[in-house]
Amino acid sequence: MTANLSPDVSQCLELLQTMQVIRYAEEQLAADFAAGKTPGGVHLSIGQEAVAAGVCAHLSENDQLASNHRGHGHFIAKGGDPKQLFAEIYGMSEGICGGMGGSMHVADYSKGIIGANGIVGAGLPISTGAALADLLDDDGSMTVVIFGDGASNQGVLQESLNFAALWKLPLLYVCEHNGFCQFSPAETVTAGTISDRAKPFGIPVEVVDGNDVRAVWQAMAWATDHIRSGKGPAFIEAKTYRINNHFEREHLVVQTPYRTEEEIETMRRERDPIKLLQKWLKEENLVDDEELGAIDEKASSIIKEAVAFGEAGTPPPEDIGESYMFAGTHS
Amino acid sequence: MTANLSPDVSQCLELLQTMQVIRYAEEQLAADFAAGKTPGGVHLSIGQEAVAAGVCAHLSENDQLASNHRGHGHFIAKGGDPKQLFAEIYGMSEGICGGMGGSMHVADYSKGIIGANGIVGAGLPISTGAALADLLDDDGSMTVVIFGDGASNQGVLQESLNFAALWKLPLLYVCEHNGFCQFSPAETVTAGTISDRAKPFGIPVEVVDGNDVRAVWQAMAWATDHIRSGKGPAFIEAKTYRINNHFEREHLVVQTPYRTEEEIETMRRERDPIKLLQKWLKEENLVDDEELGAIDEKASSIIKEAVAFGEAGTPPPEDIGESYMFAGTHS
Amino acid sequence: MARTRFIQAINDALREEMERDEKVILFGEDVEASIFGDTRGLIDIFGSRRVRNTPISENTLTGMTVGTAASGYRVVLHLMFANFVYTGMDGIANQMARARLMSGGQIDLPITIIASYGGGRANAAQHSDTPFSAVMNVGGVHVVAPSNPADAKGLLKSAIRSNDPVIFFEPGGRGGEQGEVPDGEYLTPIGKAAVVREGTDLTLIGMGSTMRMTLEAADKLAESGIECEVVDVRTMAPLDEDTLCKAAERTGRVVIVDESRDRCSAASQISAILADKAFEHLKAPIKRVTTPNVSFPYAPASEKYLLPNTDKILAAATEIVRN
Amino acid sequence: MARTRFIQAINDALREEMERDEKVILFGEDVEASIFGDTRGLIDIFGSRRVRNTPISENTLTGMTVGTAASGYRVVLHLMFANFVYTGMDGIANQMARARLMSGGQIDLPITIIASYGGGRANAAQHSDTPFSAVMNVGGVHVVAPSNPADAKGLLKSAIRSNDPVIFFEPGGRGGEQGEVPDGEYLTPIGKAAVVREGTDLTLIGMGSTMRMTLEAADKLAESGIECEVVDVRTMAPLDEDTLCKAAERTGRVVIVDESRDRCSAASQISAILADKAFEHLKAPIKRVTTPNVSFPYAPASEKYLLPNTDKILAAATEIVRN
Ligand SMILES: Cc1ncc(C[n+]2csc(CCOP(=O)(O)OP(=O)(O)O)c2C)c(N)n1
Ligand SMILES: Cc1ncc(C[n+]2csc(CCOP(=O)(O)OP(=O)(O)O)c2C)c(N)n1
Ligand SMILES: [Mg+2]
Ligand SMILES: [Mg+2]
Repeated sequence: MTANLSPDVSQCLELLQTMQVIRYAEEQLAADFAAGKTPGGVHLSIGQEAVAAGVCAHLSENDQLASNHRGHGHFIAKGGDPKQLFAEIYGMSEGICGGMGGSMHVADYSKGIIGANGIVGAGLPISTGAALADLLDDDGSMTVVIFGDGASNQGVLQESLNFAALWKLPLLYVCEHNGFCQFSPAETVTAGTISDRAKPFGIPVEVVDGNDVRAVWQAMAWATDHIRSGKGPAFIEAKTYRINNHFEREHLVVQTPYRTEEEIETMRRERDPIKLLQKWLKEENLVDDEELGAIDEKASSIIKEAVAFGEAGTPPPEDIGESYMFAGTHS
Repeated sequence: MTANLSPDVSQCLELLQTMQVIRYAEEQLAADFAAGKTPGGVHLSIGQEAVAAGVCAHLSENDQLASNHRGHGHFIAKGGDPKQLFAEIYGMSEGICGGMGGSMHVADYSKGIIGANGIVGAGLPISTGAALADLLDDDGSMTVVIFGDGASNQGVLQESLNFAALWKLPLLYVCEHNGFCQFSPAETVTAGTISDRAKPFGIPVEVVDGNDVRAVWQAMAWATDHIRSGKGPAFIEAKTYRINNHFEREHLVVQTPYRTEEEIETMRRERDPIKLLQKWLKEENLVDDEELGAIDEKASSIIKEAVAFGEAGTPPPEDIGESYMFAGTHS
Repeated sequence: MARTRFIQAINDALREEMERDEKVILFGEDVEASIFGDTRGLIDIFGSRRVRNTPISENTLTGMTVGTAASGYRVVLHLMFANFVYTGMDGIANQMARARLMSGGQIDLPITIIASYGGGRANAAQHSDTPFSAVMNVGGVHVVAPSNPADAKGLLKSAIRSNDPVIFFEPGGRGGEQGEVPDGEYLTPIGKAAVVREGTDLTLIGMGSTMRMTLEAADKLAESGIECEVVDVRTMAPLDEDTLCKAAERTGRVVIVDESRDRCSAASQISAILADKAFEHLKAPIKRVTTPNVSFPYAPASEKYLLPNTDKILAAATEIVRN
Repeated sequence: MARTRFIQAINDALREEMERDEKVILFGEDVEASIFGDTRGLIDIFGSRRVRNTPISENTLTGMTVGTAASGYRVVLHLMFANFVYTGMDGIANQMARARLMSGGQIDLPITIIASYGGGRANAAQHSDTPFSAVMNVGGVHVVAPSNPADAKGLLKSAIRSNDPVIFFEPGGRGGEQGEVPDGEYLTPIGKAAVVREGTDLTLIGMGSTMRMTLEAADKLAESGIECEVVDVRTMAPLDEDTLCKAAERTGRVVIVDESRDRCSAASQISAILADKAFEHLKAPIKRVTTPNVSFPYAPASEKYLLPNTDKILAAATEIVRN
C-alpha cells in the first residue's frame, strides 16, 4: 500500500451516512421478511456496511460493480436508489428490475451496478468481462467485484485472476470475508488466507479491517490509484463479520448453532462499523451529537420514504416475463 | 525438499527402459497416425518421458494416477500394458478399454490408472475424489494427478487444492509444464509460476527440471514421503518441452508457426531426457554401450510386440456401445 | 404404513442406507446443518468421516464423485439447488456419464446426486429451474423424481444401491408434505412408472412436483364424468416407455404435465415417444402443460403465471376431450 | 454466387461483421491459430485488441461474455468443441440466459458462441456431442445450426448482429464441404426454417449435420416414387413451428433427423410440437432418427453404428409410408 490518504471529515460523514442508510434498509428488510412482506428470502449485510461504503466511495457511475447474493449494501453505496430497491424486493414493477430480479438480483446498469447474483462466484466471470470492456473503452473506468469468503472457493476466482493478470484488466477484487460460508465457519471450508490466492498471479494485495470504514476507504485509495494508472488488477480482502443469520429463514433450518450468541453479541457491541466511526469522530472532536443525529435522521427518513415508495408499488402484470427475455432487435 | 535420495544404477536403468518404451511407442504412433492407422488423433509426449517415468517409479498398483489427453507415457510408466495400449489406439476390442476410449481415454483401473481425459483439467476433480477414497481407505495409498500448464488455468485446480489442503488428502499434483497450451506459448495464457498457485493453500511445492529424470525421481521421493506420512498434498511442477506438434494433425491446421524450428531442434538435441540420462550414465561410467544397447533393443521389441498385438486385434462389435453404458446391477 | 414428511422420508433413506453399507458416504455444501433438512442429523450418527461439509466448488464436487465411486465407495452428493447442476455440469455430462463406456466397462459408478428443483417460492431465476432435460439428454445417468414420500424413500434407496449414477430430484418447498410410507424396508425400482389411477377417457401423465396438481385435475375431471388414467413417471431416464404407451393407448388422449421449461422437456420426450409408438391409438393431439421458455420472475404472480397448475391441466384436457 | 467452403463462409461472416462494426470482438482458446480454421487470419486484420487468445477457462469464458456484452460490445466467443458447453454451462444457463429478464430488461446481450459439434471422426465420448438440447432447454438463448455454407454465413452474421445471445453450432469435420454462397451482403433470419424441397408423400425434417443425409434420402425415395417435402430447421430455438407444422401437414407423415442423443433431443421437441399442433393431419407415427442414449465409442464402426445415416432415414420412411 503506497497511498496514505485518509478520508477527510466530510468524506467520513458521507461514509457514515451511507452505512446508516444501508443499516436502516436492512433492519427494515429483516422486519419486512418476518412480517411476510418480502415474497422471497433476503440475505442481510448488517455489520458489514463499511465494505460497501468504503469501496463505493471511490467509484463513479462509469465504474462497474458486480456483487453477490448479499448485495443490498453494495447497491445502495454504489448510488442505487433505495426506493427502487425496496420496490424491487417487495416484488413491484416500480422496482429497479421491474420486480423481476428481487433481492438476489438487484442491478442498475445506468449506475454501473451490474448485478447481484444468486450463483455464488458468478460475479467473477461477469466482472472479468466488464473489465475487458473497460480496457477496450480505455476511458479510465474500472470494475470492482465483491464476493464472499465462500465464493473464493469457486474456481472462477483463479480463472479470473489469471485473465486479469495477463490482460492487465482494470479489475479490483474485494473479498468480503465475513467469517462464514452459509452455515460453515470459514476455516472449515476455506484453506489459508484468501487474498494470498492472488499473489501467484502477481496481483498486489491488501488485507484490511473491514469494519473500519476508514481503513477500507484507504485501501481503496491505494487500489483505485493502482488500477486507474494502468497497472492492472488489485485485490482487497476485507475482514468483517456477519451479524445476522445467513438468510432470514435460517432459524427455521439450522438446528445446531454454528457460532455462539456471545460471539455475535460481542461483535455487535464492539465491532459495529457505524458505532466505530461515530466513536472515532467524537473522540477526535470532529462532530457533535447534533450532526450525528441529523445524519441518523436523514438515513432513517430515506428508508421510510423508500418503504412508502415500495409499498405504493404495483405488482407487475402476470404475463410480463416473456417480454423481458429478448431484446428482439439487432444492429 | 528434504529427501536427498537419488535413484541407484538399477533404478536409473529402469527409468531409462521406461522412457525408451514410451519413446518407441510414440514414434510408432506418429508413424501410425501419418499412415492412417489410428482412427482418431493422438497427442504425443515425445521429449516429456522423464516426467512419466520419474513420477511412476514411486507408485505401486494401489496408488492411483489420473492423467490427461497426452497420456500414453503415463499409462506405460504406471504399468499399463503397451499391447493393450496399441490395441486400444487402433480401436480394437483387445484394447485396454475395449476400443471404446482410444488415445485420450486410456485407463486400467486394475493398475491404478484411473484415466486419461479429453476435458482439459478434468483429472483434477476426479483425482480429488480418488484421493478422498485413499484417505477413507487409510491403507497408505495415494493419488497422483498429472496435468499440463494449460490445464492449470481451469478453476478446478484451485478448487481441488482447497479440498486437498482442508482434508489433508494424499494427493500429489504434477504439473507437466511443456511450454505450450495447444498453439499458445504458455506465458501468453498463463500468468506467473504455476506451482505458486498451491502455496496459498499451504501445500508444499517443488519445481524441477522435467527433462532430468533423476531430478523428477528425487522430487517424487520427497513428495511421496511427505504424502505417505500423512502430511497432506504436495505439488511438483516439472518443466519440460513438447517436441512434437500439439497433435499429429497440427500441420494441417496451424499456418503461422508459434515457435521456431530452431528452438525445437535445440531442445531435441540438447534436452532429450533419454539422451541426457544415457550421457550421464556413461560419463559416470555406470553403464557400457552394450547395456544401453540391450535396453534399447528391449524397448523396441516391446513396442514391436505391442504393435503386432494391436494389429491382430478385432474391432469391437458395432452394437457394443450400449452394453458398456450401465452396470445395471446394485448392491 | 406411517405418515411421514417428504423430507423425513429422504432422511430415513439416507440413514438406512448408511447404516446398511458403510461404503456409503455423503458430501456437499452444508450437509451437516442441511438447508432443506434432508441430510440433517446424519453427521451425529455417522461422523465426519462419512458426512462432509464441502467448500462451494460445484465443478469439483460433481467430478470428484467419479474418483471416489470408481474406488469402491457409494457416493451421495447433495448439490442443494438444481440450478447448480449447470454450475457443475462438466462432472455430470463429460465425466460420470462417459467414464464407464470410455473405460470399456472397467468400473461401476455408484453415485447419487440429490438436488432440489422447481419454482413457486419467489426464489427468482437462478434458484427455480427444473433441469430434468439437461441431465436426461446426456445419457449415462439415470434420472428420478419422486412425487410422494414413499417413492422418495424407495427411489433414493434404489439410487444409493445402484451401481450406476442416478440424479435424484426432490421437489423444492415440499419438504413438509406428508404421505404414507410403508413400514420396513422396501425399494422403488428405477425405470418403472406407476399407474396411480385407472381411467378410460383421458390419460394424465405427471411427474415429481406436478403430480399433486395432476391428481387434483383428475378428481375435478371425474366430477364432470371424465375418468382419467393417471401415470406418475417417477423415472425420467430411462423412461418406462411400456407403461407410458399402454396408459396412453387405453384412452387415446394424453396430457403430460412437467414443470420443466417446455423446449426439450421431459414432457416433450414422452410426447415424442407416444407420437411414435402409441400413434395408432391416439384420438387427439398430445398436450403438454409445462413452463414456457421463460426465466422465472421474482414477482410471485408473474412467476406463478408461468408454472403448470390444475387449471392449465383442465384447460388442456377439455381441449382434447371435447375434440 | 460463388462456391465456398463451409469454414470459409464462417470466416467471411466474422470478417465482414468485424469490418462493419468495430464493437465486435472475438475471443476464445487459440482463436488466432484457429483449430478449425474458422477464425484464421482475423488476428492479422483486426489485431490483438479485438481478437484474443484465452486461457483454458470455459467457466469464465461463458460468464465473461455477459459482462463485456452488457457494456456495449458484440462478443463472439469460440468455445471450440461443443462438449465444452457443459464445461462452461453456468455462464450460459444461469447467467446469459437469465440476466436480461432478471434486470427487468435493462440490458441487451449481443453474444455469439460458436461451437463445433458432432461425431463420426473417432474423437470419442468427450469430443463428439451434439448438445442442442442442453442449450435449447435453458430459454434465453437462441440456437442455430446451419447445414450449408450459405446459411452458415447468413446465420452467423445475424447472430453477431442480434442483440440477444445466440449459440451457433457448426458441424464438426464439415469445414471443407463446399456450397454456393450468394455474392454481397445477406442475412439468414434467426427463427426461420427453410423448406428445401417440396413433396407430397412424406416430410423429412433435418438440421445441421443431418441435412446432407436427409436430402440424400429424399433423392433415393424419389427414385421409388416417394416425393419428400424436406425442411431444414436451421434455428432450434426459437423453433419455426409454423413452417414445421405446415410441412408436416402437407404430407401427414414425418421423419425427423437429428444427431442429438434421442432423449430430449431437438427431434423430440419437434415431434412433440407436431403431435400437438399438427395432429389432425398426421397419418402415421412421427419417426425420429437420432443417436441412441449412448456415449460415443472410439472404435469407428461402433461409433458409426450409433449415428443417423441415410439408411436409417430410409428405414424409418419406409415404415410409415407403407403404413
Ligand atoms: C453456485 C452456488 N452454490 C451454492 C449456493 C448456495 N449459497 C448461497 S450463499 C452461500 C454462501 C456464500 O458464502 P460467501 O461467499 O462467504 O458469502 P456470504 O453469504 O458469507 O456473504 C451458499 C453456499 C449458491 N447460491 N450458488
Ligand atoms: C475443457 C477443454 N477445453 C479445451 C480443450 C482443447 N484442448 C485440448 S489439449 C489443449 C491444450 C492443453 O494444454 P496443456 O494442459 O498445457 O497440456 P499439453 O497439451 O501441453 O500437454 C486444449 C486447449 C479440451 N480438450 N478441453
Ligand atoms: Mg462469507
Ligand atoms: Mg502444455
